[in-house]
Amino acid sequence: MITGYFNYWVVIILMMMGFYIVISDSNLIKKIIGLNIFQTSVFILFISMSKVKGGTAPILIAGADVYSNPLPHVLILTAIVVGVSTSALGLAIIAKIHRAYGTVDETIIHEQDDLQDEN
Amino acid sequence: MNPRSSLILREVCRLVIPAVMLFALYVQFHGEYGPGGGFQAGVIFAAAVILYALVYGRQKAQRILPTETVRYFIAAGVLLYAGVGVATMLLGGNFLDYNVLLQGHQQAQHLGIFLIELGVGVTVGAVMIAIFYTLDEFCE
Amino acid sequence: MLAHLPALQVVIPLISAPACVLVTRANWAWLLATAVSIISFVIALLLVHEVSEHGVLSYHLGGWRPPLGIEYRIDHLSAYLLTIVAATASITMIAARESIKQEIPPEKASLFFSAYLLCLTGLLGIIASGDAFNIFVFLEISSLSSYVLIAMGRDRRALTAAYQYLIMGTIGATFILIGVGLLYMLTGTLNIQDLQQRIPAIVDSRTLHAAFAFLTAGISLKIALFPLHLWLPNAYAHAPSMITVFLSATATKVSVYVLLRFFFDLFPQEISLQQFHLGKILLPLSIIAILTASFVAIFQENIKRMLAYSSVAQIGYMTLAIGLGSADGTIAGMVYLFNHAIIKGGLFLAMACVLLRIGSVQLEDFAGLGRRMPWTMAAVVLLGLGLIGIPFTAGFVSKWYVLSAAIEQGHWLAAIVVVGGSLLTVLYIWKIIEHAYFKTPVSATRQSQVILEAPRQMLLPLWLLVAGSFYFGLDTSFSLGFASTAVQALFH
Amino acid sequence: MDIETIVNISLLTMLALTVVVLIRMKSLLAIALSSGVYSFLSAGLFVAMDAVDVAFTEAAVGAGITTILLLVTIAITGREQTVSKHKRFLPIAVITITGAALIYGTLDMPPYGDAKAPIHTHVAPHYLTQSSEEIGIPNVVTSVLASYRGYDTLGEVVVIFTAAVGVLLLLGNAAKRSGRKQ
Repeated sequence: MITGYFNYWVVIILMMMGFYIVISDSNLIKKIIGLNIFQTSVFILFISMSKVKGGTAPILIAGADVYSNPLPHVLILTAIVVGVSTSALGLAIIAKIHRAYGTVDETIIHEQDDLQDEN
Repeated sequence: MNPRSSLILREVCRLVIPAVMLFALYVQFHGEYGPGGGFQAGVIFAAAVILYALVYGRQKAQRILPTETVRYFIAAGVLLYAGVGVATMLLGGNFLDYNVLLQGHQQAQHLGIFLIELGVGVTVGAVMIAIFYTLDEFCE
Repeated sequence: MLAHLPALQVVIPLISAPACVLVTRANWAWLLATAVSIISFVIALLLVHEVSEHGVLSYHLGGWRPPLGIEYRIDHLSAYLLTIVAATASITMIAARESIKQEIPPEKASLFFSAYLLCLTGLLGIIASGDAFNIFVFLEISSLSSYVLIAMGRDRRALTAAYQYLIMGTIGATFILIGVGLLYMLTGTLNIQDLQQRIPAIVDSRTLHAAFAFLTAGISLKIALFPLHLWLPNAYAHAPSMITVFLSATATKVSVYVLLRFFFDLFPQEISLQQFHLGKILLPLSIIAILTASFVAIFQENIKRMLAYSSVAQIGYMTLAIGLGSADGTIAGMVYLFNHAIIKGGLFLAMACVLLRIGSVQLEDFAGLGRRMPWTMAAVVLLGLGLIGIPFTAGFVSKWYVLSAAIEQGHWLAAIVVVGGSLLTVLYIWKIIEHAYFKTPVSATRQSQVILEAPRQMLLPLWLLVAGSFYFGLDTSFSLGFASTAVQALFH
Repeated sequence: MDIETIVNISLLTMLALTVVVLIRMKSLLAIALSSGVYSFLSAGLFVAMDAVDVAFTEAAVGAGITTILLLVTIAITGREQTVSKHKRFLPIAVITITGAALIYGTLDMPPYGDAKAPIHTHVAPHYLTQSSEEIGIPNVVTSVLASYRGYDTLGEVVVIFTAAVGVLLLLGNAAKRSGRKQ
């Protein structure tokens, strides 16, 4: 029982640590890094479920008859691409924010916006 | 030219970059048998170009592979992929049903997969290069 | 070619997006985007016809039968939503030229319209798809492109709004991905019809409960359901005007559709409602959303922001209707979605007209606009009546059905909130009318400024929406009739 | 304990350590590099779990491209992280609830590596047993990716295309482009 779920539990802890960075840190770049960690950990969750004990990679060869499940691999390949696209876009927005505000810290940005409202 | 890169680094890269590009081609066309495919190939090819740009300076990379060209490739890959789908429709199959492309269904599948993997590779490589160019230009 | 309609619905905008990047002239890019939007609308109407004649259409992408391959599945519900999205897209694009010319530099126009086409592709793809993972992929296409489109707003706050939306949206999408992954883990399939067959057997699994929870949280983020709505007001307020028109009428609506597709179809609706108590989650949140967001809207000085808060409240009405858990409630929610797309799309289009002519949508700058932009302001008044829910408008029809569904369920609190929310709506709409018609500009520069009425290219689509708001207040054969058939199919 | 389990556990431990270190670090440069390390380690884990294609991609994208993009962005915005953490309580509450929901969800999951789990008995066996006849190539991941679920992959290409359009639209030096054309 414990060994059966150990993988999943560690992965969940990793996911939550990434998620924590996203929602707690005020630095915009670090949030993106947190998002990466969160998503990569979700990928590990998917790949964990595809594994079959004693199986091999799903490339058909003579002599092997137990293969791990290829479908989660395909899904995660797509998800990795989605992840890097999101990061690239997020970073581009950050670069522009830096030019407009001179900072990449959420708290300072909010202060600047509030100041502008008062004037 | 990037002044920070030393002579040795440039000479090493002169050897490494073509090798990486060859590897990209191998990955592109070997995906049916081993791990890899268009996506990985595109990324590796882009990595080679980015490495070149880092060592020799972006302007020099852009003289060989101009931004405009990259932009065409970005669109071309998607159009090739979707174009295969349109072709299968015109040949009487469903969207992306490769079986109508050729007589034997395995050959047809091979052709379809080859073409769409090529589309993936072209777009992914071009996109990575374009994003790098743009970010680096913005940096100045 | 008719057999390929489900694929063409999505593939045509998909192909035109890269094609648009290659177009160099701003006007041609606009023309391409407009033409594609109208073609999509025509295809959506053909699909409505096909579905009414032949029932559910299933299209096997790649020629592989589901669940091996990906299936496009057009039933009444998807045809209904496709029509709404494609119609909004057409009207937005027809009206968009002047406004976008002013807000987007011409050399960026082709990329901008390409991003718009991608967003349209994503939204249509979500609706057409019958595969849970494919929905995730197209959700990301529409989300990524909307982050870009929002970031193109003129104010620097558009950037922070887009960033905030990107973070929240990605969290939402990742939650949906986790949910879909858990479902796959339990059943071995991603096809929605196949999942529907397999879920009743595993209804006691704790993993299924977790999947349900993650899907609920993820979709709620995308819908902007209270308290996960924080991204929406800034995004709508600072996006380029025409993008606000487009997104307000489509993006959250499609998310509401995803909610229905997942919880009334993928999960059989009796399981969602009885085992997982979806109604008990949705109802209180919706009630709070309607009351607080309407209340906050009253105090907004930026009218686009006011209308954005109003959208949060209006989304509350839809989820409230769905949360009632009856077929009648869900039908009411769908009618509400349809009518609100017309009314709110129209109101934001009027704001685009105002922004085009006076460069501001601050309340104080509305002073005297009633005389200077008579057609635009008259449209605001008439659409405002619809938003409030005055009889003979489409807004009345939708509120009426939500109200009667609430009463039918004996849910008196919900009924009171529906009426109370309308009273709050009167307050903020009145603020606009008061400024436009009963105040004179304070600053001398505004007083002497020559303000032209909006161009005809924008007024015509605007008044088309006004006409729609009244037409669908009287003739409900499509909005109500088609929605009923759609929902009845879900409730068997 | 077999070798597979040992590899798994050590990689997972290293992953966890990397994140813990990363959360406490202040220098953005070091954080970006550690996130690259994280990706690289997960790529190793993917190999251990038979997902060679995924590992390849994760190494190229997560450890390679993403890290380069992060470094370029940091070059634009400046290296040091400004120290101002305000929120603590709410984020911890959120991740505790989310994590608890997931742990609860694991309780009825098929155990790790179980060959009788539903995902190994429905749909996937068809790919493994029939693809050599229906498609005719040995890499089943490629078969599924490029043919059975080829439409998802088209979507994936469109996603990355969207990212490019977005970056060009946001940062592209449009003035220079049109200037060159005239």
